[in-house]
Amino acid sequence: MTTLTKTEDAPAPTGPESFLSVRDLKVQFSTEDGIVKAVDGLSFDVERGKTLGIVGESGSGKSVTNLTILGLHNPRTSTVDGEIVLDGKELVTATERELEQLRGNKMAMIFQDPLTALSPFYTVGRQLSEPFMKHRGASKKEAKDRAIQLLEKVGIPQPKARFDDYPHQFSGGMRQRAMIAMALMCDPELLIADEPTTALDVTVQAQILDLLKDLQQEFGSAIIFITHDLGVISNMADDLLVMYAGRAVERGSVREVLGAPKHPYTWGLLSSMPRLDGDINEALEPIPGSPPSLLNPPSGCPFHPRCAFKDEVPGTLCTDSRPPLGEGRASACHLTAEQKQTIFIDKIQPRLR
Amino acid sequence: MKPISSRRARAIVVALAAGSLALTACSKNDGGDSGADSKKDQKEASVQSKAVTYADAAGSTGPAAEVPGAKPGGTINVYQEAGLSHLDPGQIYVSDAGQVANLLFRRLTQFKEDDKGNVSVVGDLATDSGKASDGGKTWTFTLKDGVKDQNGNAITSADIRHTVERQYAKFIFDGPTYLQTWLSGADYRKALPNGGFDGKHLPDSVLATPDDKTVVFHFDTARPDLPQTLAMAGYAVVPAKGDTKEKYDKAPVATGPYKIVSNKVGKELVLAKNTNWDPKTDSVRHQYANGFDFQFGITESTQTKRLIADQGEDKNAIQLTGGVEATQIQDVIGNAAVSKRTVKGYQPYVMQLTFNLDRVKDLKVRQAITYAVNSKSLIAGEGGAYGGDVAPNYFAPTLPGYEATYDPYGRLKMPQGNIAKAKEILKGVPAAEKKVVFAYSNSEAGQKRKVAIEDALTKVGFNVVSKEVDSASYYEQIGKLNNPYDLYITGWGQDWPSAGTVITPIYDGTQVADGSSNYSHVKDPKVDALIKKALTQDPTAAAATWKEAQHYLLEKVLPAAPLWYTKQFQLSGSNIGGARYGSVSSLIDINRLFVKS
Amino acid sequence: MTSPVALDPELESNAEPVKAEQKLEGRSPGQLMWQRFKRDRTGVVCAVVVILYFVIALAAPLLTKISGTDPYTLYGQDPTYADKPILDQFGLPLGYFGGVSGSHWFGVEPQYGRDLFAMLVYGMRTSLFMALGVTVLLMATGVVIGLIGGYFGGRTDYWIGRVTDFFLSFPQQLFFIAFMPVVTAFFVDPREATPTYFRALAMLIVLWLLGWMGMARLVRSTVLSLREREFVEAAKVSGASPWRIVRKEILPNVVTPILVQFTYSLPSTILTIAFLSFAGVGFVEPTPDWGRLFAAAANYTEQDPAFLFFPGLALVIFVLAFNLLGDSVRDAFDPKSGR
Amino acid sequence: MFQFIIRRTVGALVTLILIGAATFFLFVAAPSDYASLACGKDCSPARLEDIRQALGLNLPIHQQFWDFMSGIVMGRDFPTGHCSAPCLGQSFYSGDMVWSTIMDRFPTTLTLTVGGAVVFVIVGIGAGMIAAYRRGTMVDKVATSVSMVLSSFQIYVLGPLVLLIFVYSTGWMDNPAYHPITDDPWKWFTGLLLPVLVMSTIFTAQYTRMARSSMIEQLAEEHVRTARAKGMSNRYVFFRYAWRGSMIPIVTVLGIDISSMLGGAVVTELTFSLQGIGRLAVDGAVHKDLPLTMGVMLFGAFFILIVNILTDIAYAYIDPRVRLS
Repeated sequence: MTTLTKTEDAPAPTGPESFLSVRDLKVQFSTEDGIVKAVDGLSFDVERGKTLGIVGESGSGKSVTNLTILGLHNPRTSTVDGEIVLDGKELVTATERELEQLRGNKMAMIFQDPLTALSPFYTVGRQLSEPFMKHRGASKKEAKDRAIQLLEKVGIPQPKARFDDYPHQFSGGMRQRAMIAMALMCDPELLIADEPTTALDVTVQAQILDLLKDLQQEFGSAIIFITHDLGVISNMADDLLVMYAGRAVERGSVREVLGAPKHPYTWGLLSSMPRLDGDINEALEPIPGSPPSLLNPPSGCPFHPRCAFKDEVPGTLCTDSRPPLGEGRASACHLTAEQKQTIFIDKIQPRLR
Repeated sequence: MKPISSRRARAIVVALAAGSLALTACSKNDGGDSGADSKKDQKEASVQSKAVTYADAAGSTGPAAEVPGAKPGGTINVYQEAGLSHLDPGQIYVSDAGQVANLLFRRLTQFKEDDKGNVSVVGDLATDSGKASDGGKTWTFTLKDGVKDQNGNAITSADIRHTVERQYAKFIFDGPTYLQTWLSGADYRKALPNGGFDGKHLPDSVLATPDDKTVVFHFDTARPDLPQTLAMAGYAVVPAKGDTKEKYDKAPVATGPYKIVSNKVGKELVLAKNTNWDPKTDSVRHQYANGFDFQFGITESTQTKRLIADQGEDKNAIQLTGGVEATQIQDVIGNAAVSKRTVKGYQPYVMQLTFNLDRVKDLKVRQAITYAVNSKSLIAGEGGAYGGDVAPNYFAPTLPGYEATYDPYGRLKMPQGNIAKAKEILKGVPAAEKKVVFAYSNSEAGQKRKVAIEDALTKVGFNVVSKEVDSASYYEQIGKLNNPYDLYITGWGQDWPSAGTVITPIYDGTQVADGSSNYSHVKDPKVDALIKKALTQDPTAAAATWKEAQHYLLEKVLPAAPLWYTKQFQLSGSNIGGARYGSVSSLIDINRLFVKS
Repeated sequence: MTSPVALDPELESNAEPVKAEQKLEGRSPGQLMWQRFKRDRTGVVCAVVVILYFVIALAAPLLTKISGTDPYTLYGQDPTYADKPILDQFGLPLGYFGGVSGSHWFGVEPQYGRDLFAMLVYGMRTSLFMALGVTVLLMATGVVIGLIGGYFGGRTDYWIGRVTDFFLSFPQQLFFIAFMPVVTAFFVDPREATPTYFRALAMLIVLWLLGWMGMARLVRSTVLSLREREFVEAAKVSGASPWRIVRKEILPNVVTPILVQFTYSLPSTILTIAFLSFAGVGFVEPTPDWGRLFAAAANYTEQDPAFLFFPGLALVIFVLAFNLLGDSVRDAFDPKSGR
Repeated sequence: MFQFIIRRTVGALVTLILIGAATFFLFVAAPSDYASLACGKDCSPARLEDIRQALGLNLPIHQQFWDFMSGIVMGRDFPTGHCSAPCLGQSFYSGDMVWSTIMDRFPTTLTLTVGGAVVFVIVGIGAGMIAAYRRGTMVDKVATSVSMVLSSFQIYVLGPLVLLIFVYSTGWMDNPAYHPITDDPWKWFTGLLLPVLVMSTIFTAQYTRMARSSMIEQLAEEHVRTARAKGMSNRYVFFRYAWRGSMIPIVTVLGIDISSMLGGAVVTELTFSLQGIGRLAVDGAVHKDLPLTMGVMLFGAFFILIVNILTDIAYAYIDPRVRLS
């Protein structure tokens, strides 16, 4: 089972080395209107061969976290502190040259919008072969064969012919598959998929998810799967991290978090999902309000303005202090464990059936 | 934490750079003496205006007197802005092609200048300046021996006949028409439509060639000026054999000391020595330099800068018809070494403000304007003291019969205009007549003159309406009889040093027609009579008649207000020897140049 | 724990963040742009400089009253000034730095002796407003034609392209020189002076007719790529009329190149007008014209540098201020470019 | 692609003929013609008629136009000789065949254009790229401010200044002039070095600014970030991915500038007393020389049309999405 360590306050004890460990990551952007705290103290770990799902509304810092892991943030306008260790190699302080060696080689990323992610100026084949030739020193011929082999693996018909086509000659699904093929060219040990299926229809979505699972089996790579679609994450991920306002608010295995969520925000997410077997005219219950401004996040627990159970907590605890996230299976909320259980069973679960 | 806005830093850097644009020349200009006083110039000019004498055989036999210190060899560069429009002598009328014609072509007669500036007409191909008989109606010329063209063929009287007759053909349209109209009347082309190419020739009663060496011209009235007319470039000899008609304009046959090596019109013209030219037969020209290299398209401003700098190739360079650019005159005068290499003198042109007598009928209005005009500001536009001098009357300093002090309207005393006198004259004049339409050429120089004229006349009470006229066709527009304008600036220069080529074309009442040069449309019987009388007299006698005509015109008729005499001021490289101002061509005398080292 | 950053004064107190947030998000793109532009000090300074130029141009008569000179009198040649000579024999100004003195603040013009300060101020009035008028017309025509050509594509784009080609390769110099005399002869009585407003109008039409192509091609190439983008597709799908799409979707995205082109072409129009005056088809001599002042001074770079210094410096400062303003406006407008 | 070229060439030919017609009738509409100019001062109607007759100006206008345009294709006969296929008539003023005059002057203009283009493309766009690449650093500030100052200068101020420094007062270099490259490449290079540098200085400023802003826009594109995510080095991403996207606006303006320069840079030629196509156009207008003006106009228009077609093809080459409509 996964051994997820420590809360963000206590210094990080060096437990058995996990493949990727992120400790107290803080990412801030300076803009005209002030300092945006996109990621505000985030910690998590990922093991080889495992998939970590990250869920959260847009603006919760999901994508920024992963861009920071790859070191793709814009150093001029953003400042990063905290620690990211990938297979023993510290990334935040790594030099640009070192990061270049790792990107596309040891760690790769699949972007969300296939339309704009691929360069319109070069053929798909060429964009695929580039990383392979650079990292593996392969010749053009070898790179081409490898690319065609991967295009076939990701399910693109007549890969030899499509090798020389341009991205705009591909459909949305095909382009996403090409993106995946590109990421896998060098058998990366860490694969970050940033909402890879959002832009696709359901049938293609399923194929892509199966493909990722098969590839994980074959290469044993760790996957970070970012999405806001709970349905997708439920059969894809091993562990789950729920993020809100730049921090993790709940952590645990998929079955635990989806089965027995402990955080009001997770309850809200689950109840706002339509049920296949649900009654048609029964209204969904979306979470009131909108995601907090990261310019000056709400005091105390960032979710308290939208939390329906704030009054169950004595005094002004929710608005004053920020609840810490415990070890392993935990949720950052001032409600006691019993309150969390009873509220879930009495109020939330009936609606989820 | 944010770097200071990059734009602010950039703005400071930029402002500093712009500040440095302030050029530092702050020296005080206290207007030192320019060394040009019009008194001295006028005295020099008086030499130019002595009557032209006709030399006999002695003056016509070569070789020409050696130029002191002259050495053979070297190539002379010639800078010119506009390309030459023609090289066929028959088509040459303007001064730039005229200068080149002096090097390339010989003619029956030629002007000769001695060091003191006295001008005489000598025989060039002819043994002398021609013998007149039958009361000046018949002129006989005999050809010298040993005169050949560049291909070595001797020049015979048949060539002279061909040169005259080809002027009647259609393809010759740009050259002078004096000789043809004198021989066969106004529409002379009808007398010989094919210009003698089809074997038909002028009758012996007009032009006779009894033998290879003699040519006889017959006119209906006396033509005392014929020797001077035949000295024009337009009448240079065109050998019958080498005449390629239209194509001749590109590659003419040379008879003078130099011949054409290559000719790219508007770009470059290269001349080399003509071995078949015999110095003993030519009393005017020299053949010192090995060749001339004409470079066209060089603006007057660049010519001046290069010649002042006198670097490399520019040491052996001269200006063809360009002068020192007006704005740089001070740089030339201020530097003694540079001003030593200049030649200056009066051009034959007199600029005057011509009245359209069909519209400006009231003499008082014309007199008021003549008093009011500000010659000083007009001359400032031409480059100040070296650009021109105030003109008190119609005769240029280079014209025989020029009177420096004849100044009926007090122009010399008050060059910037006598406002009080002008206002006084205008007292009784009704307002309607005070509105005048002034036409000006739409070029940079024309616009400058407009400012000066408008400023002067408005001060005196005139309502000046200025109309711009396309500069290229300015003379054609104001030459129309029914042109809508009252005043316009015109300039006229003599074709050869005789008042006949000034008074006749501009003030002869019989010649008032569309396109004629009588721009003021003056039709005065007294003037016409004087002109007819003077044309038949020989030069010295005619001078008195021309003087009487000018006085009558200036005081009684006042068809135009005299403004200024134009002056030529040219610069040449330090390595050019024998540079002297040629009073006939009113440019540098191109026949005496040599390369010093 | 994280005290709200004191942004706006009203946020001073620890007010209810929800309300504060509302306030922040409520701004329209226009207000956002103005907010960002206000903060860019160099942009503001340049805007002030440019406005100052236009104010000086308007207040020309007032300024010359103060300096006691006018752009028309030939001080050097005027008999009434005979006692106080201004020019030497060669027509160059006496005294220091081109004749700068108490009565002539910027010195005098060589050969005529007209007051340079008055000519510059009046010249600015003619040139600036004329150039402004022409450039606005150019921009409007260029943008409309560029948009139509770029957006509708196909046949319309082909024909518009050919028309643009025709005007691009049109012999502009020849047209200027030939057009003016023909029009003057047609409209103005040969014995009357051609009024200045007539010249200005004729020039406006000529410059407008022969100037819009550059802008049209630039806008067309930008719109060509915009047309492929999804948000235009979305607008089409939602049933918006082509005009609404062009106005609401495409135009805001094309405003940046338009603005940048505007700040480049205003100064160059000033110099084109000067060229016209030189060719004799623009403003005629006594009308002061800033561009011609600058161009005429070029001949005197060595003899009388001051004559070039004042109009030249004024033009350089104007061009710099205008370009910097263009940069600031572009950055303020273009959210993506950032600093 | 082939079909596109055919259609555009036909379009270009039609435009060329229209330009010819426009120039011709504009010229004839002007108040005076060559005859009245050449006729000079004492211009009697008979003499005017002779000149018109000699130059064929007395033929009806449409006949003159037809003779001229057909001459381009089939060649034409003149009293002075036959004028072979691309015959643009015989110049009234110089009497030379317009085509040979243009060909004689074209190398100067070509050298100025190519030389200038090489400088302002390399220096201009290069500086712009580097300024974008090192955005916000001192390099960026210096490049932008220098380009700002230079763009406000004019040739007729910069030219005389440069000449004064390098030629007249110091004599380091001799007067700018065109020497055929075949004769002496070094003389050809030094001869036109000054005019090329002065002319390109002003263009360089424009291209630096444009390259910088267009490059900054491209660097914000998503696909550039993907390329970096693949581990490509910054330099590789910069010159492979971002550079291509930024070329489209640059190519558009480059096309317009080059074609106008090939039509002759009048101001540069006047300032440096060079004999290029620009001066021919001025001479044509000043001397009312109809064939010369027509020849120069058509020659200039020809380049503008060709370059426009090439620009559109360049679009398709740079951005595969652009299909040649």
